[in-house]
Amino acid sequence: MKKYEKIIEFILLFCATVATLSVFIITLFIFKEGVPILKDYGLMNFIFGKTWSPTNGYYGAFPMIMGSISVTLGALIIGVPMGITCAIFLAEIAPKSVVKVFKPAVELLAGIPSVVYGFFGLNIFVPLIRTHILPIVQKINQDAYTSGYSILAGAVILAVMILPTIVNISENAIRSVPVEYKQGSLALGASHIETIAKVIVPAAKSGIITSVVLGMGRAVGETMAVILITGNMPKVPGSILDSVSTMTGTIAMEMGYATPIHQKALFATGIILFVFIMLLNITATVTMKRLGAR
Amino acid sequence: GCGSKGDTTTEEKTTEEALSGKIVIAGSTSVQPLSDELAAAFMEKYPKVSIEVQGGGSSVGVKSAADKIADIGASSREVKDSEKKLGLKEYVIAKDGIAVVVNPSNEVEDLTLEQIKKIFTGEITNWKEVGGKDQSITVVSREEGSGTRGAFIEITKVEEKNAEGKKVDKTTVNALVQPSTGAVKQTVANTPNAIGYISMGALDKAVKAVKVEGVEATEATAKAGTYKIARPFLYLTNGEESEVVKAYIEFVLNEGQEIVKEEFISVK
Amino acid sequence: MSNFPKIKVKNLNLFYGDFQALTDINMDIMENKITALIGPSGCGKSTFLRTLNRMNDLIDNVKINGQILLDGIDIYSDECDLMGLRKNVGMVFQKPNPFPKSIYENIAYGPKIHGIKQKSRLDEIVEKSLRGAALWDEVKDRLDKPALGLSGGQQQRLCIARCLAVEPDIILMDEPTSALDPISTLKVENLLDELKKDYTIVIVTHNMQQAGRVSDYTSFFLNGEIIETDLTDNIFSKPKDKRTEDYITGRFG
Amino acid sequence: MSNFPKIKVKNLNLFYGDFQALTDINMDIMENKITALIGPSGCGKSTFLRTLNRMNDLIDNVKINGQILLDGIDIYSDECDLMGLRKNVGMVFQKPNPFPKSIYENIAYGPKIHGIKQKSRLDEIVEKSLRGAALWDEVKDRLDKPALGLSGGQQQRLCIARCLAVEPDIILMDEPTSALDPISTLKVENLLDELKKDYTIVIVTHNMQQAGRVSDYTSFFLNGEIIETDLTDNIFSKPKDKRTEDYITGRFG
Amino acid sequence: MVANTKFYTEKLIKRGSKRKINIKEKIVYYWIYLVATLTILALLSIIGYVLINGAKHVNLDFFIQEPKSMGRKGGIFSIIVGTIYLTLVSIAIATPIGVSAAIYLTEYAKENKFIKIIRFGTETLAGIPSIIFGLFGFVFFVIFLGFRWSILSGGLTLALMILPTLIRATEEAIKTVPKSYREGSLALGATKWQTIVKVVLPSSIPGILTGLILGVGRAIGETAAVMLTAGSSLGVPESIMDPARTMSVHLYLLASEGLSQEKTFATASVLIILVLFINFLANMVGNRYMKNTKASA
Ligand SMILES: Nc1ncnc2c1ncn2[C@@H]1O[C@H](COP(=O)(O)OP(=O)(O)OP(=O)(O)O)[C@@H](O)[C@H]1O
Ligand SMILES: Nc1ncnc2c1ncn2[C@@H]1O[C@H](COP(=O)(O)OP(=O)(O)OP(=O)(O)O)[C@@H](O)[C@H]1O
Ligand SMILES: [Mg+2]
Ligand SMILES: [Mg+2]
Ligand SMILES: O=P([O-])([O-])[O-]
Repeated sequence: MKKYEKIIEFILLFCATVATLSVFIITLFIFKEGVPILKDYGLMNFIFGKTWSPTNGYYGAFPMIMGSISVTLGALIIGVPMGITCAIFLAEIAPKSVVKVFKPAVELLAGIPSVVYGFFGLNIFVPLIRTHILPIVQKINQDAYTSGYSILAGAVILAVMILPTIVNISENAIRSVPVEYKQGSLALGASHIETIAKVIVPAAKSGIITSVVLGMGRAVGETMAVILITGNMPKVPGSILDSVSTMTGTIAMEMGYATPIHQKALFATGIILFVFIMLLNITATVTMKRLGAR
Repeated sequence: GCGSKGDTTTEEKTTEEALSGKIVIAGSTSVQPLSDELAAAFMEKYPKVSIEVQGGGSSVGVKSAADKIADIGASSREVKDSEKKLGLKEYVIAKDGIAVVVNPSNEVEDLTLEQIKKIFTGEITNWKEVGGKDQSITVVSREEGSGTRGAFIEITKVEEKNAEGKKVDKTTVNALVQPSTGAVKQTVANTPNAIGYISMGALDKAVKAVKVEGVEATEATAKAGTYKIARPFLYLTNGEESEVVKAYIEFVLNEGQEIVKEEFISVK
Repeated sequence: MSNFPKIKVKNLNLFYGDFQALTDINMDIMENKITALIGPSGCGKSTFLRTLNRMNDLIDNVKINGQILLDGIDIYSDECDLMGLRKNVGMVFQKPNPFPKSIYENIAYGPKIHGIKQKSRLDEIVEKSLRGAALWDEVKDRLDKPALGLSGGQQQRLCIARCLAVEPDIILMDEPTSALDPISTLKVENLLDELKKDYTIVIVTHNMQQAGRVSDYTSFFLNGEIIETDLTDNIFSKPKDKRTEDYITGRFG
Repeated sequence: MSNFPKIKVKNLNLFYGDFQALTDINMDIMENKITALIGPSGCGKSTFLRTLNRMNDLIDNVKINGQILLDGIDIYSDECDLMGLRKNVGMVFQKPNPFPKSIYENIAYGPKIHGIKQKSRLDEIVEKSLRGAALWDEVKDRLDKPALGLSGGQQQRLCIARCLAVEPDIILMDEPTSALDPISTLKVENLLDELKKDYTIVIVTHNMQQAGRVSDYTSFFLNGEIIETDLTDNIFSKPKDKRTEDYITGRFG
Repeated sequence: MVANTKFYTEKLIKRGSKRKINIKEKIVYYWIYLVATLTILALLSIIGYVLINGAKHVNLDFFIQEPKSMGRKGGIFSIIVGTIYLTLVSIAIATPIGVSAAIYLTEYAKENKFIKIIRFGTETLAGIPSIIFGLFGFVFFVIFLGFRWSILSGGLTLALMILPTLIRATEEAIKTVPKSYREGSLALGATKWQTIVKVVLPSSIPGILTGLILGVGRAIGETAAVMLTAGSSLGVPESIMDPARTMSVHLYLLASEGLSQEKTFATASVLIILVLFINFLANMVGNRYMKNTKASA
């Protein structure tokens, strides 16, 4: 009896280890493949090199790093205010009947595969930017030009993609703020909006930050939707109407190439991405701990 | 007549049914439509054979054949010197021109090789410099490792030797990059000022092929050699070929050339 | 000071959906006195208290009819400004509920909301309010520390100070000491005695002794009705109603 | 029936980490009697009860020393089979905790665990156990209905039946009626009287009257120690220790 | 004095004394409603745009015909088969491992360094972008282990991806099972494992199912990692070693190559309807779950 319980416990432990082990194997693999080129080519040259042209022997990932950052930042600038506002709306303002419709709708948005967004962006936003937004910009800046495949298009679509993550988690955070805080504020004669802005949202900030970090992770990691709409131009962008290539997009497009060194460069890009995400997660955990401690 | 015909079919069927197996073809997205048709024809003839065709780009074709993750690698360019040592067996299955395409709304009809080179290296950035409207040019290129790109930059001299004698790809960084023949066509079709290059076999009404040095882009001109931008389609295999693969390549090089002729240049 | 009714409640009825929680309440609340509300659990004490600053507005499907006149103005009429009302009628809750901010920010919150921005003015208010709540000496050296670090009794006095900071006329307290230990309770009770010089106070309590100790008037609630309201001494020594007597002597509840 | 000690506890000490929850417990528990454990909250009654079927094993960093002899075998020694022990020493908890299964499945759960598969045998056990717990007549027509649909008192008797189904010698009960209404409590108390014919019962209770009504022996716990154990009648009429008297007459706790 | 107070109160609580703030607040309310409306509109426009353009091309033939000429013609039969096949394989790999890991973490693990590492591992796994999984799967499963582009390679890669979701959902579900159930079972002499199998797991099945459904959603939605590991060929896969193309990959290729607008919209429509269906399923399971826990509380 005791023996078979032990065996079962061992099997369970083994399964738990597999999940962890795979992280280590993945990390190991990526690093094993990517580190040599970072060494040979120079970490700084790789990160800050402005030319990505593997056939010519240039492995400067800076344009892609900037591409990923700019698209993600754009998505956050659009998505975070919208998402938090929606979360406030759902948790504090909307009547129950509206919440009943709104919430499943947002959840649905979260479930739609990213390619569908990419397809939508390609068909609607890329031409829209070329035909409607460009002329407006050209009124201010004569030389402005865009094919429509741009940071802006990518940012809008990524914003829609991260919206559900931000809305759902922030809403939960806001809902879990003790009702006593709200009562305390209202009883002092504060209005509902003042109470939300000065008491409820600050009390929910660690959850809200988590939602933003998770959304950010999703935006940085998105691949195919971005390939479809940002134009994949390996050049450091100068404006939001410029085309960019992202780290994920470049890996997906150029993976499986014959020259070993090129492939290694893609792994090195993977390392950058990996470290990026890890830093993001760690920052989030640390901030949360700090906020939680207070 | 009738009876004997019936007999031969059944007889043929028995030998055809004997052949079975699976082939995975991967690589060039220019070769992909052709492989697709060839495979369909082959599978019709040998119902027990299944052939899976997928894209990726020519370099993927070379690599997947070398890694043996595909039975046949497809390439739309010559195998590079650096790839020769992989020891792949090469079969030229067709020849194809590369059409330089613009949006149908574009008035430009004809470009010289020099102009094409300058457009793709970023020296010419406005259509008015080559006789079109005063509009910026949106250059659409292929990803690194594409066979079409490799052949195109070589023929148009976008690729130049530098001081050390090393070949350098001078494609402008202001080019949009798309990962397949289809994607380039789609982008050019949707972007009014765009110019790109695609396999001639993939041409259709969505885009307009310009004349190069006054020569129209057709199979005939490419075969005749008057249309300058052309390259071979290759199938690559690694090591001992299986029965089916042998049969398929045999088919492609003979009967299959009828299909090749429809859109591409036959090697027969 | 006076025997003037600060609040007049007339024929008040309150429904939670179909359930009638208050029936025909009529009551005068005297200025600068402490009025205690007593009664068994669920009789509607909290509900009634919360009608006085319209905190019940937060709850879905509450229906109210009748009148509550504060200095002659019906607080449920259109002419009443809800925020102004709540500023004027402060509230202290059963469980101390300081905001997760510093002690200073907790007190300054109300005044800021009501438009005071000047730092020196705020400092003044914070000190005055904390002194008023008999907390100043205990916290003056750590005003920038989180309020949640205070003990339960200190937190409750902080909430009272927070309430004083917006200068209300009336303070409502819903079992303000039930979450506190005996020593903290004593401190809060002593404070009440101080406060009634300047404020009109209504306090809900489960603790009969407390009601006897601190209040001038006591109102006995049962099943959503007021059985009787009288001077506290009268209620405890010679209640008019049999049910009041039963409750006070511990025969039910 | 007899005055034979079923369980002998010798010099038992129990620590939760550094905190000593039980100190030097010595006690005999008589066969086919009801022993009540009383004492103020936190004195270690539950902790002690749970040492008897080793439910404390579930808690991290519990340290135990001393001996508990059940029919002469030390239940903390290696020769004791834990599952067998728990089968033999049944337990009923404060809050009724039927599984979210049917009534039938709840009772059959234990026998199945212990290897009985035959349907007819199970049917028999279910009926016998439910009759034993005085619940049969109330549920016999709805054995396949969810147990969570029963009233609190019925659920508690179901838990007793579930415990009887594995045929223990001893039944431990931790405040088994504290979550029940007076009528259900009465039913369970009557049941106890029935059960003691066949089982040795140890019951923790907060309710002095209950201890007086149902138990043969009573043990008074204070701060993790046993102050005294005696016949219930003696404890309630002439306690030897001053502290016991104080507790029983309500002077503390 | 009396009159004075009255006047003061009147000023305070009479309406209109705070006009300015009211206007500011109104603007904030409008802003919030506007953003909420915009969000809903964004959702409706995306779904509407796809369904309006696509639904008319979705018919029985679309489901039962195989795609022809690279997807320009025909239907998506082989793609549906590929999607189902790949999803099932990934679930079949991930479920036993994920559920076991979750059981271990909730029921057996004591908080020590080793457990902390395991937790850190699963949490990190959740944050890794899918392209990294793709990269890994391609080099490890496809090339190194020689599984080639196949449902097996894709399934293993996806399994790694959905593992964290599954572990977390299962852990949550197991944690909500009241301790009293476990005590009840153990007190009857059941072993720990018997208690887990007969009492704990049955009560957490809806939660586990919710996690699984989420995993399925992720498997169906993933593109990059699937393309790199399961390939993108159009044939009907017959075994686990065959390559396959999933709906998301198909949609990506159709959209990027502009092969046929009609088929692209139709495929996107089917995908959205599938997601709608999965959400509906998750909600249903979730609701039943709520009921179960309520009844037991
Ligand atoms: N939000 C609500 N919805 C529906 N019924 C409610 C609500 N709040 C209170 N009630 C009901 O109204 C009645 C009065 O409740 P109230 O909280 O005023 O009682 P109380 O006298 O304050 O009791 P306690 O001493 O327990 O605080 C109770 O029956 C209660 O169940
Ligand atoms: N798991 C635990 N870890 C640490 N200390 C514990 C634990 N369980 C109980 N204690 C402590 O052990 C002491 C005895 O607890 P126990 O539950 O046995 O008391 P009790 O007499 O049953 O009280 P009650 O009548 O309230 O149920 C208490 O001080 C309690 O705080
Ligand atoms: Mg109350
Ligand atoms: Mg206890
Ligand atoms: O896809 P390619 O033919 O350009 O390699």
